[in-house]
Amino acid sequence: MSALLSVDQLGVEFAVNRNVMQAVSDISFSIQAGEIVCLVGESGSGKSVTSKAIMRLIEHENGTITSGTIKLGDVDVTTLPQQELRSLRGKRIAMVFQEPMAAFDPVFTIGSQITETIRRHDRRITAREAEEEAARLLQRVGIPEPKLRLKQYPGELSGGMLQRAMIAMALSGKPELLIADEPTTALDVTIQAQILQLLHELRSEFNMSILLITHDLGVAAEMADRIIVMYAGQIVEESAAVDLFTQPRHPYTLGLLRSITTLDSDRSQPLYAIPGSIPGMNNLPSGCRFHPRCAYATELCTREAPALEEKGGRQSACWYADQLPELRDTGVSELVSGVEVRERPVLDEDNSKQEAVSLIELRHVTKHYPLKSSFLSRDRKWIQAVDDVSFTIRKGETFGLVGESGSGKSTLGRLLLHLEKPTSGTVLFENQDLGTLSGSMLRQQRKDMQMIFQDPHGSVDPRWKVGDIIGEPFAVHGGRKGKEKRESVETLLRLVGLDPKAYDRYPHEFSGGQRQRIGIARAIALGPKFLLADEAVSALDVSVQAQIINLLQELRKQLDLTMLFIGHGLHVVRYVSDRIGVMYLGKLIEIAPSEQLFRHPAHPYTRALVASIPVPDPLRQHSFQAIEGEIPSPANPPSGCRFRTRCPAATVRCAAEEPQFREVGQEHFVACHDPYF
Amino acid sequence: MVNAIVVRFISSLGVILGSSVLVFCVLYVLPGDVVMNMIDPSTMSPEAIANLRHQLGVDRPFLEQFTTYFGHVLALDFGKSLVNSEPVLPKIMTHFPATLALTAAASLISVIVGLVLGVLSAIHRNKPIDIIARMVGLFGISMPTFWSGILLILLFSVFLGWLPAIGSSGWQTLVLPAVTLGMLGAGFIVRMVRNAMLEVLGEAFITTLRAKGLLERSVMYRHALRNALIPAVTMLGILLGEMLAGTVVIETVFSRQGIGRIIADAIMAKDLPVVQGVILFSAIIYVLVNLLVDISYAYIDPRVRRVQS
Amino acid sequence: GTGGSGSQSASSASSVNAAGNGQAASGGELSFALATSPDSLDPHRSGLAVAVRVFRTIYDNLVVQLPDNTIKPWLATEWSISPDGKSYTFKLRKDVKFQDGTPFNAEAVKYSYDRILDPATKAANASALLKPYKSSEVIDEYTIKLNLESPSVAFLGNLSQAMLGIVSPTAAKKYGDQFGKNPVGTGPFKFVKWDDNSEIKVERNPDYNWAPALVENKGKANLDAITFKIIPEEATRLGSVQSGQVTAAETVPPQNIVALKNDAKLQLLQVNTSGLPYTLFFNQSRAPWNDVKARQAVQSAIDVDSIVKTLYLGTYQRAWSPLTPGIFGYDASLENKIKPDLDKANRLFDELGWVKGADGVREKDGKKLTLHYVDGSPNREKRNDIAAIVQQQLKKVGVAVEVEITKDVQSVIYTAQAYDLYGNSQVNSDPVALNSFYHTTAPNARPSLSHLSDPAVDKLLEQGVVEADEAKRKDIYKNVQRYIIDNAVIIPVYIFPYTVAASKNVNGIKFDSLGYPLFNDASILKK
Amino acid sequence: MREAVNAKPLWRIKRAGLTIQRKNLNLSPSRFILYASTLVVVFLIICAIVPRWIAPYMPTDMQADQILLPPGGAHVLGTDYFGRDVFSLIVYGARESLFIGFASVIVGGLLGGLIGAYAGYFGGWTDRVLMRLNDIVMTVPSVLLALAIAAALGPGLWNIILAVALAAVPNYARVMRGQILSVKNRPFITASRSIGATQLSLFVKHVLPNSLSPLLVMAAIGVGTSILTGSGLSFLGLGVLKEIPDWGALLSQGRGYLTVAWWICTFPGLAITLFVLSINVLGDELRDALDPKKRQS
Ligand SMILES: Nc1ncnc2c1ncn2[C@@H]1O[C@H](COP(=O)(O)OP(=O)(O)OP(=O)(O)O)[C@@H](O)[C@H]1O
Ligand SMILES: Nc1ncnc2c1ncn2[C@@H]1O[C@H](COP(=O)(O)OP(=O)(O)OP(=O)(O)O)[C@@H](O)[C@H]1O
Ligand SMILES: [Mg+2]
Ligand SMILES: [Mg+2]
Repeated sequence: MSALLSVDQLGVEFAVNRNVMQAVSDISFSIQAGEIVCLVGESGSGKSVTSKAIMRLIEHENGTITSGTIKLGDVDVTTLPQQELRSLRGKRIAMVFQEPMAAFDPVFTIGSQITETIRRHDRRITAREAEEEAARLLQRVGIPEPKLRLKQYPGELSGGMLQRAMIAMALSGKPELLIADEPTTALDVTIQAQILQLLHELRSEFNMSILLITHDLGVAAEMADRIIVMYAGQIVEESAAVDLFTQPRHPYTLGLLRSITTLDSDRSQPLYAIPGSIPGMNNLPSGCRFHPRCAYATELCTREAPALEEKGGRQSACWYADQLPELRDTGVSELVSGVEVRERPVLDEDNSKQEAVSLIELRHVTKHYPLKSSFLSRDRKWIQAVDDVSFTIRKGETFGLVGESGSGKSTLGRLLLHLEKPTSGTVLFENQDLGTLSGSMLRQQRKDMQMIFQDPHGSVDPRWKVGDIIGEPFAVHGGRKGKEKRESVETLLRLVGLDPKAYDRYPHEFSGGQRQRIGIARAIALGPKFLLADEAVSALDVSVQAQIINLLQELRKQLDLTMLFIGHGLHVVRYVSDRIGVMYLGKLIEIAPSEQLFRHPAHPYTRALVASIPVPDPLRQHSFQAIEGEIPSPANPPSGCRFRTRCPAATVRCAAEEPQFREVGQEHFVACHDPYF
Repeated sequence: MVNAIVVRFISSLGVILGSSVLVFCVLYVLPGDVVMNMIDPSTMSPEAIANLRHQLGVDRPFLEQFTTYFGHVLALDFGKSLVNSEPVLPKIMTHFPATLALTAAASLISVIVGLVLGVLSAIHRNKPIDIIARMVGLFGISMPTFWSGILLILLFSVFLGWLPAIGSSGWQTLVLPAVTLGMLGAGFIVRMVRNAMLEVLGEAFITTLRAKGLLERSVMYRHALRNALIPAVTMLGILLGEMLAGTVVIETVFSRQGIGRIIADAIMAKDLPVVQGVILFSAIIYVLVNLLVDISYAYIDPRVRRVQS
Repeated sequence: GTGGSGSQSASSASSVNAAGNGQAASGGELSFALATSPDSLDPHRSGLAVAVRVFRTIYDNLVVQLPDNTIKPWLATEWSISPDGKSYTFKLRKDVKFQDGTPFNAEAVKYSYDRILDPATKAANASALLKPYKSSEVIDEYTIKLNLESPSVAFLGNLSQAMLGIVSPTAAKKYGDQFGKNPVGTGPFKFVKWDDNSEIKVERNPDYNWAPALVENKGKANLDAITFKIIPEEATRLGSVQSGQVTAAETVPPQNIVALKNDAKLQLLQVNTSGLPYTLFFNQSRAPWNDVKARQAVQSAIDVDSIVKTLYLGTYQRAWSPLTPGIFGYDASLENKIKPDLDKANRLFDELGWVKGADGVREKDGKKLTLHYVDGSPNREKRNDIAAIVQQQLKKVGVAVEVEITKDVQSVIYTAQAYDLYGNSQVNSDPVALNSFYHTTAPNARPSLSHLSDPAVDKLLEQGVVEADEAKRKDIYKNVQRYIIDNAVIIPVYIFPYTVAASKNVNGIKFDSLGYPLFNDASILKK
Repeated sequence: MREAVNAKPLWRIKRAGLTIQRKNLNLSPSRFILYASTLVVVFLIICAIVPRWIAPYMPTDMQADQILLPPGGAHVLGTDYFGRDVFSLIVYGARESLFIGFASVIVGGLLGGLIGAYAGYFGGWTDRVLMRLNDIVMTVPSVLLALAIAAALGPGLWNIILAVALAAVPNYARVMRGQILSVKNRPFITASRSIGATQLSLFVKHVLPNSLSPLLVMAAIGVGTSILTGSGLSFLGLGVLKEIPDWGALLSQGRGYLTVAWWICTFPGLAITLFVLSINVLGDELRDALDPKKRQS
């Protein structure tokens, strides 16, 4: 069987400020008809570049293919004239991108963008026919009322819908190969499950090949026939999915697999983390590019780069591929030697339940945002971002908060720190109503409550030096100055695992993980009692994520912190949290101790959420238990139980009556009329 | 949508009223008075002058003058010129078409030149075309219009004899002044469009369009340009003010009819009703055009439409 | 140097553009570019020279003044003056009618002059010219008697001025204060339209048959129409006559005159205006310029010749007297009397006790010797440039000249009177014009520009108004002129020549005694 | 580390936290225009500060026997109708012109920037009132406003500057407000607020420095347009007569001689054009150098 796509020795360079930068090199792989191949690897490893190179799209971004060939069937894409290349794009190979919102031209209707593609590749089709075809396609990808949707603009559809529309558009040329670059990363887990399900169906229906790019090994495990692992612009391993997960043949793959937090991760153990971070493409190490981070590296590795070699139907680029241990055999201690993590204390559970005093208490907290309305319309609309939420965070515990995008987690976080005033309700910090504090008293109080932000890029002032950023709390609270400040900051830098020399550098000189450490250092500078981590690790790569989580756990222990941990990576939240609250459309719908919540979710939504998480185990055959439908608008939530529109067990009562929060087990509360229990 | 427009218009009325108050106050503090500009003071007696001043009502106290004035504004009574008793509204009406034609033609030139150069410059970023286009644009911004206008007259009327130097009837008379004024706007639009295009070309959806196999032409013009138009159109709304102001000089240089001609004289002669009329008029135009700009957003950019409705 | 090197075409009062080599033909349309826009075409209301250029085509006067200053009939056939000089009786032409068909008669004359007195007309300069007119009596349909408050020798001459043109009573009543936009007179052309700031169009009055002695063609005009184009920007005005877009353009800047003379397609017409030349007035009420020595020092320090030559490149004549050469009573003996003399200037200042300080500026009692020189804007006839040169010239003798250029001359000069030196000129037909500049003013009235107050001068000026004997009157004015120059009351600078650049195929454009163009004889040669 | 770390700050405006990186100046031979612009601006600034060093004659020297001499010989750029040396006039005129340009931008930019910043940052009714006022002023075309102000205050250098500056205030205010609005909700602002920073220090230390670059670019354009507006006022007769005229006045005075002695106004015109061109090129460069995005690429 000849391959549908075969890439051979591909190398791509970019011209950056009159320098050239080799983004990927020696990329060779092939895809068979009807096969799903996953390209995995951390940020910057060259996945997108590879995928764009296949369609020669990088030519529009100052990139050039400097070596190698790309063959689609018999056609050599690398030497194809522009004219033919264009008729190949969208016709034989189609593409789906990560951010559906950004991937559509915002000023044209969905319909016109799909029909444009259809008619581009078949001039004989009339506008009318194309429109009908577009409607059919939308129908196929599961968009209700396709005719209506065709007339809408990208901004008027939800992310999930847009991604479906994007897939429909890609299907319009009946492509042989569909390249999907992180098609679900921007979506909520429940929606992600829906999309993955769709891709699966489409593959069998059209016998398409799919090149799926992802950094989520869970997704790869569920989707892929074969997996290709990239590191720093090169392929380090390629094999059938099952083999890869059971017997990785490259230390990087091994490390990645071990970094994943799963439902089974032992909460009493620190997470495994690959030390260090991915090198920049302009200062690559000699020899094997992974060797500085590799526990098995030898002198050979530092000198010579291993080639990608085939062995037993799988390929790996490691001198010691054969000597790597079985995944299940490796003890953690052996691998973590490079990392500086201490053991996480086992929480004395009995203790925490009985004696713990509340640090923060929320009482019927509500936040409504006015919706922008025209001058004339009298009735103002409100977004019910947070609606009547009450719970308590005890001293010393970590409280996790999960829920899909827009459910009000961040808003709740801001209310809790009183960065915004609630519309109604009170927030008590150490039994003191924050709402009654004066401005300066509140500022004083902030010493004790700090925050770590999701976006490590945006949350530090790009014009400030790292030392000043971390030292800002001292300046604000009139603390240390000059030399004293410098010393304190340097201590903090060391504490979060950064070089004290970072003091005089600027944020942009650091990687995402390092920047997040800067943010953390600033947050703990004044020794707060409470730390709010709002999606603090979501933007980071898996291997870095593990490092940061370990760091947080470590700090928490050392500094005796109470934490609110907001996240959408549910396994991560489970791992760090003692108790977890689940939010849906501004409502808190379930609170339970962490293990309990995942083992016995009581609310149908929680259950769906847990079921939607892709499991990085290809053997555990997954049936996508996606819940149907889209999340309703918070400006106009459903009556009664807000989840009822998507709930498989909804009854008439759910529409009429709002369920009360009630205790269904020890420490386990749920707002559902008939919870699973 | 219609509601939104009506609301915008009503709120603009406040702005227009505000600007007429501003005009009154500015003119009130202007030194000198209208009478002195009407006569040769060496030949007239002080009593006669005082008499004339009284007739014109410019010797009354501020508040009294203001209330009369504002009453007239509210009643949309444009009044008569103090200098020669000419009714202001017809005067503006006769001058206005020429100014409108000039600014419209100049805007057209700005937009066309600005778009072409801006797009070229963005597409060929940092190539010679880009540098040339930007320089041409900057030239437009950096030449005093009275100077470039005279140069154009000398070249195209006197030496080549292709186009008339003066007048305000017929398209031929429009060419030189519109080019002079248009170059100014083009300079700003080039910058705007170039930046906007570069930004749009960096957006993810451009890659999608290419991935669909669209022709480069349609990627650039059908999609990228349309997105880049939004800031350019905004610019045009702001530029209009500059253009209207630019007519003061241009209309003098090319001896065209137009409100630019009357306003400069009227300001200097402290001919309040005329100044007020013209400013009110140009304020209305300004507001209207910006309203138009807002409406055209809705056509260019559906996102705006949604916010409005 | 020798003043007034104007050896070119600048003749004294009237000038005709010599016919080219073609035949004068009837028909054709002339376009004539004006430098500014008239404010109104109501002759009684507007005081602008540019308006007068248009009035001359639309309106006629009772009498006409010839270049030799003699008064000849126009709409009036003959007149008599009462012995006390206080009433004038005019016999009027009977064949005249206004362009709107209204018959011209004594009633119309009475209406016109009374209209000037009526405050509702808001007449400006016209009312000054009409002084000392009191009332008029219609003797019969074609005879009218004008009564004056006091005798005035200049009165008749003033009646020849366009601002005292006769307007159609029907039209003036009909249009009220909009008459200025709908002018009707008895002139050789009738008003067609006025596009504001763009053009004024007049067309031939087919019935015209009463032209004054000033022109040859006594009947209707040759031209079908004249379009006055308003082109304020000098370069554009000239460009449009060079490119042939207009047939003639007024006020050619000096630097272009030289070039134009060599232009194969264009001819240059030039005529000196008459009245008071451009003159710098000292404000005698401000120290130290109340002292004749100080004024004389300045007089000797300023090199007027150099100024006129530099700026006007030999196209303007230098002025020597408070009057222009063409006017009645001009004293030619004043010419070439004053020479620049820095030593004298320095000596005079030294005598006054003004000594040069470290910065080269003279001081006295800790006060710097400054001269506040005010001039109007825009830079009309390069008057601002004169200020710039004077500033540099006086710097040499230790006077710090502060130049203030202002749009609002009126307030600075007439209201605040905050100036030491200010330049002005006036077009006029009679030396009585001197009165408003040099006669002592009433205690509560606004002082004259010179602030001069000398009983001897006053007396002479008063005599000048009533003296009927020409020879005696001439002497009176010569004395006045000499006094003014000897006492350095003013510094006369230049005589303004009215210039017109016209296409070579135009001929017959004439000028009246004041330098205003007349189009009765004008025609365009068909090639 | 993903980004290059070897870029050293070329100079720092420490307070504002503005840093210009050497690599962002993008120095390479193809940036000839940038060099030329820098050269022009530096030269003109030297002219403005010490004209004596450069000008061969005094600009007030009126030599009646040397009027209207064409370029060449003793007078490189010829003489004007007073017999003054055109080159020396331009050199000496640089002071006034540059002063008008820079001073009005500083006055207008400061005022507009402050108003915009205040309105944008504090919002509420002050914002609404200020922006309404802004709208009102914006409806009156800027030259007309300048015309009126110049006419009201009378001629005089500072009055011209004030006129030009005030007319530009609404534009600066608008841009500044927009920028502040976009910056004030960036996460790092929330971050500092969560530390307990006061409004004032947030504003001064974070919001302002991060909002300045569009204003700087605008100011670069503004320097040019101010000189042009100034010359427009000269054209309309509202300029100032000074012993040493600025370029706008030179241009406006000399325009009548274009056909007879083209050099009188062409060279001052070129000086203006060259200066405006150069300052804009530098402005663009400055923006690029200050743009954190560009810094990271
Ligand atoms: N247009 C470009 N110009 C210059 N460098 C580029 C360009 N596109 C990508 N690169 C560089 O190429 C390398 C690989 O980038 P690529 O986008 O393929 O990474 P990725 O694996 O897709 O990462 P991510 O998970 O963040 O999407 C990175 O170092 C990136 O900075
Ligand atoms: N400042 C604001 N003004 C208006 N609406 C807001 C504001 N902040 C949040 N919202 C709205 O409130 C709702 C909850 O937003 P929030 O950011 O708290 O959600 P989230 O759970 O943190 O989502 P994500 O996972 O995407 O971060 C959303 O619909 C959002 O659009
Ligand atoms: Mg990518
Ligand atoms: Mg959030």
